[in-house]
Amino acid sequence: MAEILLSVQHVKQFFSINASFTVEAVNDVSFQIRCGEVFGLAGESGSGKSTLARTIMHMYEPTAGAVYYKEWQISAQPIYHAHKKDIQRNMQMIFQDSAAALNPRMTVRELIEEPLRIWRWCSTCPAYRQRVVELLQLVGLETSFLSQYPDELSGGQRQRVSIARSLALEPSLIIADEPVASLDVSIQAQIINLFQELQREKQFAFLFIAHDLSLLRFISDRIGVMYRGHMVELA
Amino acid sequence: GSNPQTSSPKGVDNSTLAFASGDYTTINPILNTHDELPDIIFSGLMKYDAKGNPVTDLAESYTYDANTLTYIFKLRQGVKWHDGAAFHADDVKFTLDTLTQSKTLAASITDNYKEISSVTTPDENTVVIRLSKPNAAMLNYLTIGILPRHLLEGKDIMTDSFNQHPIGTGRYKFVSWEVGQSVIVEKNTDYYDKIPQIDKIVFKIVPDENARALQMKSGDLDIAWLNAQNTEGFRGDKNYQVFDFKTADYRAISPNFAVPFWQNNKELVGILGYALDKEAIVKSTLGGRGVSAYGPLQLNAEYNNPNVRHYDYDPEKFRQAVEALGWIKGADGIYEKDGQKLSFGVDVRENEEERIDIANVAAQQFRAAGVDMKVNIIQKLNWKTLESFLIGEAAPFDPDNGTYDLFATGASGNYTHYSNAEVDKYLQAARMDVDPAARKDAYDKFQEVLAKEPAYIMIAYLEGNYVAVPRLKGPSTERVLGHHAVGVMWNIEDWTLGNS
Amino acid sequence: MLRYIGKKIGIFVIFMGLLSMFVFILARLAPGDPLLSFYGEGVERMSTEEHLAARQRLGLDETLPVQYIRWVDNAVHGDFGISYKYKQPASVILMALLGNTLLLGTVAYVSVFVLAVLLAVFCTLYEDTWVDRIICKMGTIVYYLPPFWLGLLLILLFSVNLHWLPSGGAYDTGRSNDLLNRLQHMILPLMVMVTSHLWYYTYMIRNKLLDEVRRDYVLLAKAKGMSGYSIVWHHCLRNVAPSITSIMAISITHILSGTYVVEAVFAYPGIGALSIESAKYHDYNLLMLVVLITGALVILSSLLAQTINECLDPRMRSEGDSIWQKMKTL
Amino acid sequence: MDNILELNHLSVSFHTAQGEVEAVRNVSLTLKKGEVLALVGESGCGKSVLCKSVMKLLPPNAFVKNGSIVAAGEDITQFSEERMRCLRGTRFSMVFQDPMLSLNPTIPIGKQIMEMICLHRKVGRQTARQQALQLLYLVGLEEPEQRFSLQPHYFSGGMRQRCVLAIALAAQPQMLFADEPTTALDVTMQAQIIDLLRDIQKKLQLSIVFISHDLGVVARIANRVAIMYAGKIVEIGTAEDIFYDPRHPYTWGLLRALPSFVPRGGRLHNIPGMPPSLLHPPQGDAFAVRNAYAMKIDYEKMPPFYKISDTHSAATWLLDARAPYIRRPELLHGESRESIG
Amino acid sequence: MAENEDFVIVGAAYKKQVRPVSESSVWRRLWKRPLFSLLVLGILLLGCIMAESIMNHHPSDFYLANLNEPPNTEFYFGTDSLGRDIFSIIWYGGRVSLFIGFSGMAILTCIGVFYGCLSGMAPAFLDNMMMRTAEMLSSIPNLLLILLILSIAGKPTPISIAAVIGGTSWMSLARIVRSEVRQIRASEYILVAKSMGASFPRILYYHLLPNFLSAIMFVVVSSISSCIMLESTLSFLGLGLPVEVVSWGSMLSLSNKALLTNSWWVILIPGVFIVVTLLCITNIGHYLRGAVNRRSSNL
Ligand SMILES: Nc1ncnc2c1ncn2[C@@H]1O[C@H](COP(=O)(O)OP(=O)(O)OP(=O)(O)O)[C@@H](O)[C@H]1O
Ligand SMILES: Nc1ncnc2c1ncn2[C@@H]1O[C@H](COP(=O)(O)OP(=O)(O)OP(=O)(O)O)[C@@H](O)[C@H]1O
Ligand SMILES: [Mg+2]
Ligand SMILES: [Mg+2]
Repeated sequence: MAEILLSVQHVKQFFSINASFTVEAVNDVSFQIRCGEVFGLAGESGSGKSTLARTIMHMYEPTAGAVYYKEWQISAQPIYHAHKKDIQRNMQMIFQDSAAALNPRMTVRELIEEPLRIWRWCSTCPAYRQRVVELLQLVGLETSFLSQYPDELSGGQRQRVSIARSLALEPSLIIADEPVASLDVSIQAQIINLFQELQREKQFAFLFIAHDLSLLRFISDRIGVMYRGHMVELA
Repeated sequence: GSNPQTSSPKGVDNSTLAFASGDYTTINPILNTHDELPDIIFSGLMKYDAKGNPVTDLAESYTYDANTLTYIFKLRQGVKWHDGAAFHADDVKFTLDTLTQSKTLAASITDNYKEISSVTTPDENTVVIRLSKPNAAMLNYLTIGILPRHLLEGKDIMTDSFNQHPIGTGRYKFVSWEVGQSVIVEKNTDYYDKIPQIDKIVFKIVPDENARALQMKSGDLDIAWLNAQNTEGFRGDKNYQVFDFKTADYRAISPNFAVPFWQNNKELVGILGYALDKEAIVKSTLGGRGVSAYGPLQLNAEYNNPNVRHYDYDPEKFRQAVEALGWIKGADGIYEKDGQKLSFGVDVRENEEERIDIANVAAQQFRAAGVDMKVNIIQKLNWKTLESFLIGEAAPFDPDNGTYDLFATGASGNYTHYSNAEVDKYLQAARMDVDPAARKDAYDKFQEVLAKEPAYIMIAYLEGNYVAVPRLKGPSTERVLGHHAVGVMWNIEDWTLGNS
Repeated sequence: MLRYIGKKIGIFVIFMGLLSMFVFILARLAPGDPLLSFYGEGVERMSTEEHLAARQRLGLDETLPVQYIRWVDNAVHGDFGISYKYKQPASVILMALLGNTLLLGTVAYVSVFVLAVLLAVFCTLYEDTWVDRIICKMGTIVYYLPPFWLGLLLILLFSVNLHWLPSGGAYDTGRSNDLLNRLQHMILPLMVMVTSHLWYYTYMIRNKLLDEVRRDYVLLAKAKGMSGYSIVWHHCLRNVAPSITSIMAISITHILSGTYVVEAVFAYPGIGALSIESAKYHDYNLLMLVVLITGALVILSSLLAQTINECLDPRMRSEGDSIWQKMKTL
Repeated sequence: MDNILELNHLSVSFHTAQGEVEAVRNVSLTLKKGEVLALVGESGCGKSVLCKSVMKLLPPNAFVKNGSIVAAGEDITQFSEERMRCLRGTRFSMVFQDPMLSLNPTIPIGKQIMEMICLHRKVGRQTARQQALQLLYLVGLEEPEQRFSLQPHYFSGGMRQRCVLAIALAAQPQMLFADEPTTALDVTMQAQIIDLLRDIQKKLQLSIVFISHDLGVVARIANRVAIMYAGKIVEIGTAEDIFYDPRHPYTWGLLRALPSFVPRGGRLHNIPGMPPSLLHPPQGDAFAVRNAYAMKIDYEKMPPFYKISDTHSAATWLLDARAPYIRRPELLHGESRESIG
Repeated sequence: MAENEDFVIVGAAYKKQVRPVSESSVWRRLWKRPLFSLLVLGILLLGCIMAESIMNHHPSDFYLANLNEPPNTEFYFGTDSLGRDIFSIIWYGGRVSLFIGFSGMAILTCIGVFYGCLSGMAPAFLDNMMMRTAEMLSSIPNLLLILLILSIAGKPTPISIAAVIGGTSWMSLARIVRSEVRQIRASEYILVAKSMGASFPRILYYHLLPNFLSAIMFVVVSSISSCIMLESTLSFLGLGLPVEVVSWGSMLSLSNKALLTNSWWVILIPGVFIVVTLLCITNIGHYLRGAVNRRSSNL
């Protein structure tokens, strides 16, 4: 059995709307993801899937419980900061709404280049371009898209750009939050196929969130189902 | 006029006069020294006649004993304050005591009264004023408005609310004050002398000059003091009349003799006058409404001595004179001597636009002549460091007022540290001597000496241009006005307003 | 509820404290002699001792903290000191003029925003047509006209040539309680104030509205059969109301400080000129009072705006806008 | 004359900075009373534009380039905005794509419904309120009285979608455009909404144009199905025709792409490539570049409609007599269809 | 035969399908650019920069022999009542005014944007404090604050005036920026950037700035005008630049004086120059703002 990459232990995430009302978005959820494994997370709308993903990504501080990446408890502020670089490089997220997750004022090239630039991946400008072209080819887009803005792309193309960006740093864990929910069937099929190929090729661990069980069954090694903040089924 | 509703005899509507005024903070004759309102609300022991000579007012008569330096004033009987209280000798004593003894009072005029050693009131209608030193201008200074003792005794004269609700004995009574908007006075029907004919005067507060001109045009004002440029628009218009008053208000560059440059170059002061085309300055900055100046008493009808050196514009003469002093034109066109440039700064206060213009034009003319004068716009004067100042002074009445305190060594207004033994001598003599002929002689001499070694680089006398509606009759340009053309209302009792 | 009010009052008090401290220090850092405005030119003739004594009398000889604490102590007891220039209690001076300014300011403020909203709605309805384009161009040009100049021009036109309106003052003498008369005097100043602010706010509101009509709910409203006018009026305007109220809250000083020009040109007695003079001539007490008044106005209006916004849009209540963003992904 | 809507050769374009976007190209269809027509197609193929152009809700840069729209016998192509306003809501209303965004966030739900009622029927506030409540019952919102005066953000997506539906039904329209009413919702919610629509359609004898890109959803509700691709209708027929006897390769692709069709671990069938941009739609059949069965002519000439039966026709050269016979790829079997339907 | 060839199955991506594109759109895009405004502004700027070679008189000299002359061949724009050549002042003064306008704008934009972004991205508590501070500063009437600071700063120069004006007028911009940032900061692309480890300056520059630029464009552009106007108000108050430094602001106060004297050239010309310049800048700003694609209205 491969080593455990991500471990979520009794995570709770509550939002207090006002004094009398608290949303228990995630309530005592535990699961683990091994290296190279695809973990599917299903659940109806509002069951806390996105919140869980964001908590893992350290966008929210968990109300209780802990998230471990490798052996580090990344839900704790100091530990997260100590290993910030490693985590930021190795965990990437793909959002549900690709239009919202891509800055509308940046070209495809800039978008994909951004993580590379932040991490000084290459030393020369042409090298960056080279890498971007590589990534575009990987997700099946032509180089002619390089100078286009997200508005000018279709939903499927945008989602591919998101994927290319998340792959740029060759992460070990990708969290995809409903990456195909807003796409139509034929494009959805393309993207899922793409995910599968890439996952086989690069062997990254994959937390795949969707509300369509048939889709999850198709793609994942293990599936968790969430209901009102709880993890109710783990198969 | 804005209130045509009151009815009056045919052809005459003496109801209300709208007068354009600057803003007031207080109305108190000893705090506001050049303002219109205190003049008409209060009256003094003496007042000025048309020529600017003091004549009796609240005093019925007076005598002066030169040996004991004592004035004895007999007061008018039956004079009443506007609030109905009777006017007494006590009020006079109170006022003069305030001027000489008050600890809190900080008024610019207190120096004029420092020769008063005591004021006594043997009875209700007599005031005895004893001087420690002779002062020929004392009668002038006694034109100061008398304050009511019964309202002010024991109060802080600087901050008492009396200053906003003045009670005087003058021709007009204070009625109301709408802060920032207007002050209204009405005629004092109990006045002891000629009762004015205009019932009510509204002092409309319009500080902005252009706004004032426009309000005049729109008919919201009956009479207003305007600057020369704006006055042009009213000349020749049959709907308006223009009164061109002479004023004793002059502008000059006053070197500060405490700074090294002027200490070393006293001789330059006079010569620099040759480099200034004063006519051109008058024409441009004052719109031609003014005359070029040569001395501080130039507009004094009696004491002026026109036969002094004038330093009129003459660039050639300037060149000769300045080169005679050893100055040589440098490469930049500015004179130099011993490595020092002929260069000085002139300070102008920021809110005085016409002075700024004058300074700028003068600076340009100087530069053309080879003198570098830098214009500094400042907020606050600092006489310790400034090199020269674009000064404005006025000596409308007694020649002592406006000469002694400016030019006598160490006098209270002598900020420029001018010092000339001869000037001191003649000024002192003129001050002590009550005899007009002797005084005239002393002032003539003073003017000659001053012209030889001038304290100021004289530039110009201003005109006071009042624009009024034609139905206003009575303002007389006979009187020479003071600073900021104050004093038009000197004969307010003769003014009448026709129907609009 | 009590806690809510208490919190707001707390904010208010702290705010005023900091504001007064800031201005107090700033005013006293500025070089210049406050005595000059009290004693006039006479100060220049004072000897050093006299000068010192005079300073002592006005309480200017002590260290800054002591002065400030004394000022606060007096102010809390309702005594704001005397104005050096007017030599009367600063509050008296201010009160005499505050009414005029408030009247003019309020009317200007209300008309600026009423007109701005109307114009903005109009422009939104006719977006990109020639009417809209003309209004935009005109609005911009008028907005850029220098107010001094415009004011004098208006007097020239309406008072001098047409004799329709009085050229200055807040009211005809002695008719301070005649509202009609006051209004008549206010028309020209109002025109200057409105023109010099109108377009700025119109444009901001217009932009907000233009963004708003691009929302999808507008389409639904239209599909209901509503007319464009009533959609903008009943739906969009309501949704941009929070932005408008916050703009209104900050614009108070903006519009108030615009009164200075108007006061100068129209000889309108108000606190604009007063505040400038007090700063120029170091009339500390008056300055403090003016600043406190405007400060109080601003903070009160901004608290009010906040409350209104919370009523208009319950999403605002907890931590501003973020929750809505979260909810969208629901 | 029970054709409630007739589109004749309708073409709609947009003026944009880049040029003309031909969003709807030469579309003809009819809708009968009480019929549910599903419009299926990929994102951006012009489904929404088609509906909006009938309701004249298109932005100002859109224009009807060609063709006519006839609603209940009236040609409304040239109708003025005022006349359209009376038709909207009563003759046809619309449920928009995104229930989260199409409700005004600051106005209580109840008021938004009442607005519609008051606009089209002369009734008092009280009656309007009563009717609005009834509508909320109708669409199956629980506890409508309590929720009547709540703003939309207190509602979940499904509840909001119900409210939008209530608004659309408020003025008793003859025809309803439902623009992907379920896309943004999860599966359970989706099922609920579709059942609801079906119920209401039966109850009120509505004609519905139902838009979706999900054939599974369509199968549950539609009487007739029209498949759109790149602004054109490529195949139209009854639900049976489309699901059991599809003729257009694009329809095949769509049907095969469903995940439930493929065993786990396999590869999803997909249609390679991307739909073309409508900015400069290609010459010939727009689907050609993605079509494994494309013929040379597909790249040059637009295929005409071939009638297969009275109800069924498709636009592909494969139906031409000259075309080689193509064996239709293996599609959903009866039982798989059950699993989605 | 040919027909049958057409019906040969060639499969997907046999060749690219294209349709000839007409080239007219390029023209149209060019046409939408504010060419005219650019041209006029360019001329104005060039004139101001090269003031020395354009002026035919010294801007601060008094030509006492030519008082109040209407435009003529010697004085192209006439002279004022002190004999100053308006033509020279326009160019020379434009330099000062535009300098003050632009650098004031730059300063206030920098402060406002940075402060607003910082506050917008900060946690609620800090954000609240920062906004209250800005509110406090903005509750002091602008002119008053400028006056106080200028008198502390000492003798005014164009630079110090620009700095003081810019340094005291950024508050409302900061507020707008902050509320924009508050909206943007919850968007997912910011979250993505953050989770990728982007630094604050990077987020500010690449993600925040371009996205609220259009929202603040008008405020920024109109701040140029308010800086110029403020300078002129300061001149009017006598607290402006030293007299030998002429600016459009001081020209405006000249035109106030000339209103009653029928010297239309003194009244009109400076005003026209200011308004035209600002209009050009606004047009260009508007274009920059509009260049970002906006959806069309739903109305
Ligand atoms: N920042 C927040 N503040 C308050 N409540 C929140 C916040 N984020 C999420 N919630 C609440 O938490 C619950 C779970 O939301 P979440 O977005 O995780 O659901 P989800 O499973 O991702 O749903 P979907 O399938 O629609 O994406 C919801 O009820 C939501 O209202
Ligand atoms: N306002 C507009 N301006 C320009 N082009 C537009 C506009 N609205 C839509 N389009 C174009 O029209 C085409 C059809 O859009 P439409 O919204 O009808 O697609 P759709 O089939 O509804 O897709 P989806 O499933 O994503 O809703 C798209 O290519 C789109 O780019
Ligand atoms: Mg989610
Ligand atoms: Mg759509």
